[in-house]
Amino acid sequence: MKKLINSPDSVIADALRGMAAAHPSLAVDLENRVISRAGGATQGRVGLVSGGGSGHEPLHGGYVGYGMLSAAAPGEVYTSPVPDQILAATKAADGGAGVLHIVKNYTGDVLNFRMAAELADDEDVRVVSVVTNDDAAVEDSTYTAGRRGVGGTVFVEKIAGAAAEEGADLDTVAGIASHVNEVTRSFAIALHAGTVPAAGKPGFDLADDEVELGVGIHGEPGRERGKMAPIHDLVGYSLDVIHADRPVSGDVLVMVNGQGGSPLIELYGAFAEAVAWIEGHGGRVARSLVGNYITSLDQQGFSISVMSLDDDLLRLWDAPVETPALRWGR
Amino acid sequence: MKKLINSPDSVIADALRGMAAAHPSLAVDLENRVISRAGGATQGRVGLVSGGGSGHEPLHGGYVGYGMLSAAAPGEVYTSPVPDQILAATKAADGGAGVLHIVKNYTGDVLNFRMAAELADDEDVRVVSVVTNDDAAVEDSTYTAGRRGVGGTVFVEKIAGAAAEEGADLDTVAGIASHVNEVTRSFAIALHAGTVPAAGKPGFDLADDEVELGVGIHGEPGRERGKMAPIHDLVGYSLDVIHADRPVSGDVLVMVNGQGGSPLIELYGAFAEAVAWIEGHGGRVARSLVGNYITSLDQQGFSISVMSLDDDLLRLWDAPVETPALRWGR
Amino acid sequence: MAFDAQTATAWITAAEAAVKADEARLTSLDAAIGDGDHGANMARGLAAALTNIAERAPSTPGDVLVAAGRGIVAKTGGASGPLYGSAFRRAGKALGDTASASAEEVGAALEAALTAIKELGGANEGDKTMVDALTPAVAAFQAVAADGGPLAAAAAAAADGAEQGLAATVPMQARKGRASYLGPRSVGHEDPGAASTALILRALAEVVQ
Amino acid sequence: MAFDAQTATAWITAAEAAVKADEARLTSLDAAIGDGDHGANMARGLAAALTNIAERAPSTPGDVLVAAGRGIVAKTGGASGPLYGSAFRRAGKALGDTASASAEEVGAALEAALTAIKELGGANEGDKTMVDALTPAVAAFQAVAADGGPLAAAAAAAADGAEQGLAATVPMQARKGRASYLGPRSVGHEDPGAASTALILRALAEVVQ
Ligand SMILES: Nc1ncnc2c1ncn2[C@@H]1O[C@H](COP(=O)(O)OP(=O)(O)O)[C@@H](O)[C@H]1O
Ligand SMILES: Nc1ncnc2c1ncn2[C@@H]1O[C@H](COP(=O)(O)OP(=O)(O)O)[C@@H](O)[C@H]1O
Ligand SMILES: [Mg+2]
Ligand SMILES: [Mg+2]
Ligand SMILES: [Mg+2]
Ligand SMILES: [Mg+2]
Repeated sequence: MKKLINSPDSVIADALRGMAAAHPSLAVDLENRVISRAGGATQGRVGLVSGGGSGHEPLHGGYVGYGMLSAAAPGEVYTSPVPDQILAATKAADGGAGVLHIVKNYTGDVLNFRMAAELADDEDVRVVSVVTNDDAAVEDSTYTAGRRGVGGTVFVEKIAGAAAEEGADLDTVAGIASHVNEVTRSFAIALHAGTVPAAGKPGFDLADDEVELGVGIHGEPGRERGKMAPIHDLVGYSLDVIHADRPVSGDVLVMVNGQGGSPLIELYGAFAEAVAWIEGHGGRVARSLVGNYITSLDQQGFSISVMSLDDDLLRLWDAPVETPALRWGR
Repeated sequence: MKKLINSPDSVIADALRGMAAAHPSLAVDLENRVISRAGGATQGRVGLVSGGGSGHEPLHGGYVGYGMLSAAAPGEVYTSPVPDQILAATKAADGGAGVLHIVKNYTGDVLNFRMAAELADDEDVRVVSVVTNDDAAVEDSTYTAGRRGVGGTVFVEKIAGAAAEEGADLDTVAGIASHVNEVTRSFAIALHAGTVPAAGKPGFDLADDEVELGVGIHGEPGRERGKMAPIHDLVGYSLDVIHADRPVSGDVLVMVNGQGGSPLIELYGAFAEAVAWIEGHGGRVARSLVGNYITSLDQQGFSISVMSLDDDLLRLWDAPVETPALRWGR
Repeated sequence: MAFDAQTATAWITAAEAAVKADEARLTSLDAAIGDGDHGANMARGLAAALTNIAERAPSTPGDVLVAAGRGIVAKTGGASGPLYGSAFRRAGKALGDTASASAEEVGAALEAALTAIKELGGANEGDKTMVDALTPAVAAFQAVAADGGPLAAAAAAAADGAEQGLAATVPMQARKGRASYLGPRSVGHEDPGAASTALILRALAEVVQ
Repeated sequence: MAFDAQTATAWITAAEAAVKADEARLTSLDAAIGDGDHGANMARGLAAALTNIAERAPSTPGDVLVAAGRGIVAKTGGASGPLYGSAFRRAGKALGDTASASAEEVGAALEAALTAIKELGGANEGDKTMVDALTPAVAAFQAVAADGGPLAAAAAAAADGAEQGLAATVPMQARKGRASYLGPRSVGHEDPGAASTALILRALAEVVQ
């Protein structure tokens, strides 16, 4: 394993120092591991907190700022943050109008956020949680821990953040967040697994002609192994899965996301295939993101997220946002 | 080689289709391979054209837009564009006040841009060229083709673009571009070479404990091979080289750039080390970029670029920019 | 041998050492069907348990386990942090303020731990989780203790039970935790949480031996 | 054999085929000390030369070479595009409007090509570039032609000269092009541009044989 790190133990602390130095708009609490807005919580506005394991950068810390998150709690690599840390983020986000927890559906995240919400309740901060679970690769049944929260989380954070900035109350913001999650589906394919620094080797091994279909964001193996194919086919496979689960039609927001080790030139090529597929099925790509938005360390591969747009969602998506990783309108 | 592509031959065409679909602010001429502003050239303003081999995304097409480039000419992977193509970009950029060619110092780029400038002259478009050569890894002597243009090119495009947008004339914009190049130095280290799709295998092979010191942006071997070391040491080595060439002092703009296959969490860690080094040497990091800004396909590694700031450069750096890859202030 | 504060502390100390020694194995079990962090999580969590015990210097075995549980919750993260943390905390609470617990009392505490994990995580036997190691361990422990057997024998039986429970997870298809995302591909591997449970119970058996 | 439009076209056709057949070798030479695209560049450039010749259907050997050069410049990119493009264009211009060039005229055309490359790229002999293959080739060609030797013999000598020039690039340290960035590490490898020059001149020798 070769990585641009000092040691596996120092990765998060070093990255947080770097984020603090790079972004004056952020307040980075190195001890509690909380990233919040430098200006503090906006009084009278609902605060948004998200968090989860590290290794998915720019998620979540890179989405802290005007129009998106109020604070983020980054855990160890691929490990959910701990309750006290989430509590500290929640307090940093609290502007008196309550706090929304945006939690990706993993047992560890759900449990730690639940504990943090109880602690917040003890301190009279009202918390509502929304659990994202947009991964169409996983069956949502009693035989699984449910679907994973993946790329759709970026949409939830952006759109709920815009609603909060507009002054919507906590239940409304939570309702919008849930709605975004419901109308979004994602699917991912990996070519080469990422390496957790502490583990020192890739999460799984693939032959030169193999891909991992339906992977999550933690270097975990997917539901099945497939044969390498042209990007036209890989994108088609992904959108077929998404479409079978929730029909892709009308105006959609599409993210073609890189897993961290795949270059932008390839992601643009993948996006071209996605647009062709969607138009071929009668849909229209009204808005898009192409790039590394929710990564898995240095994993090679891509994910596609598709969200159905309506006028409200479009307005909230287009609303100004000013964070390290997503910025427009100001 | 596994890549998210249809075939090595279609990489550029597919990526351009994707860019066209992803960015309504861009006009992408798929036939001539020119990326320009959807609104056309701004009349009465100096136009900025850059270009070079593909594989460095978001450079250059991702920097086309308000406050930065007017048009870009992407060549084949790691191969400079051809004269007719550069001419087409030049015409797309021409708002009647002349066009600046920003050319990275490679024999191929210099020769093809020179031919394009002659063609433009035939069509009465005034062109001035600035050649960037900020790579401190290469000796600038008659025994080399001179220094390579690398990360500093991003600074040149941003700052010269701001000057053009302010209404500066061609010679002034060219002067500012040259000045930015002169006060910028860069250095890069790679952990794993990128793979050119047509070549099918990495540009060089490194053992598990080796790094390539002083690499360029084309997967070419560096000046020497070194031992893998903590990021603290790799950053220190890089800044020592830069500092020996042009002292790092006062307020500086720093870019810690990823080569395409290294994740953001590592780049933030590298940036933290860079800030510590610079502050330890009495400098101050007044502005920064951390992320993938000038890449080498899926190569793993980083580069550091350091530019001396003065009030003018700071103002031009902070001026609004609205491109796919760099955006602030509007 | 009695289960007092010193023994309880020795247990957590031995568990920490055992997990640390086997960290790489736990991690590679987790890499196969999860996300490859279980070794690091457990090492961090049990180290925090020890720190918390050292800071609070609890005088009863119950308080030792509560301190361990709080330390684990506060530092582990992941699924195992809240699950093991609650388990130790509830086991500690179950011991009350006795200075020295009997085998039967320790058995009841282990049962409380199991209940905590099942309530919080919602897993049942057969879901391929730590529950599959802890359930037979608790049953074996209580069977020996109910017959009036000594703590050492009960703990040894529990450790054996946990190891058998661990082995039994191999053919299971996971229905909880990350491994469930793999569907049928989760079959054929030991569950990492069951493996750490087996280590922790073996540590108990060795300490009270 | 005379060097007419048909022979000139056959030369470019054979050069394209040779480069295509050896594309991987040229690329790996370039990967060692450059950026690994020389094979693709030459294949693309010479294919464009052929397309341009086919489109313009030139009737003199000079116009064939000019068309080839224009095609190369228009499609190759990189350092080799302008260099080879100018070389063929200047060689074509040097032939004037003769319908059939003598060995001596072809020798002068090759010399014009060499001059074009040196002017544009600024390289001299010993800088480890295509100049190191073309210089001895031109000299050998002209020596045979000056003695009244036939085109076939001159071209064969040129091809041999280019191959010797190529071999001579191995111990050189590059002072031009990308390979110069490697400093001393550029020593010990053939220069890719010299290798493609050798292929192109061998193609000429075979066509006029
Ligand atoms: N719902 C659950 N109930 C009981 N145990 C669970 C549950 N979910 C996961 N586990 C246990 O946690 C272990 C994984 O822990 P760990 O790797 O530390 O956390 P994470 O899965 O968050 O990375 C699994 O092997 C399993 O034994
Ligand atoms: N200044 C120069 N003069 C002559 N030949 C040169 C010069 N620079 C480069 N070359 C030749 O070009 C070859 C490389 O061509 P190619 O790989 O196609 O372009 P690039 O270097 O732009 O990738 C080198 O091997 C060398 O022979
Ligand atoms: Mg985890
Ligand atoms: Mg090239
Ligand atoms: Mg895990
Ligand atoms: Mg080359």
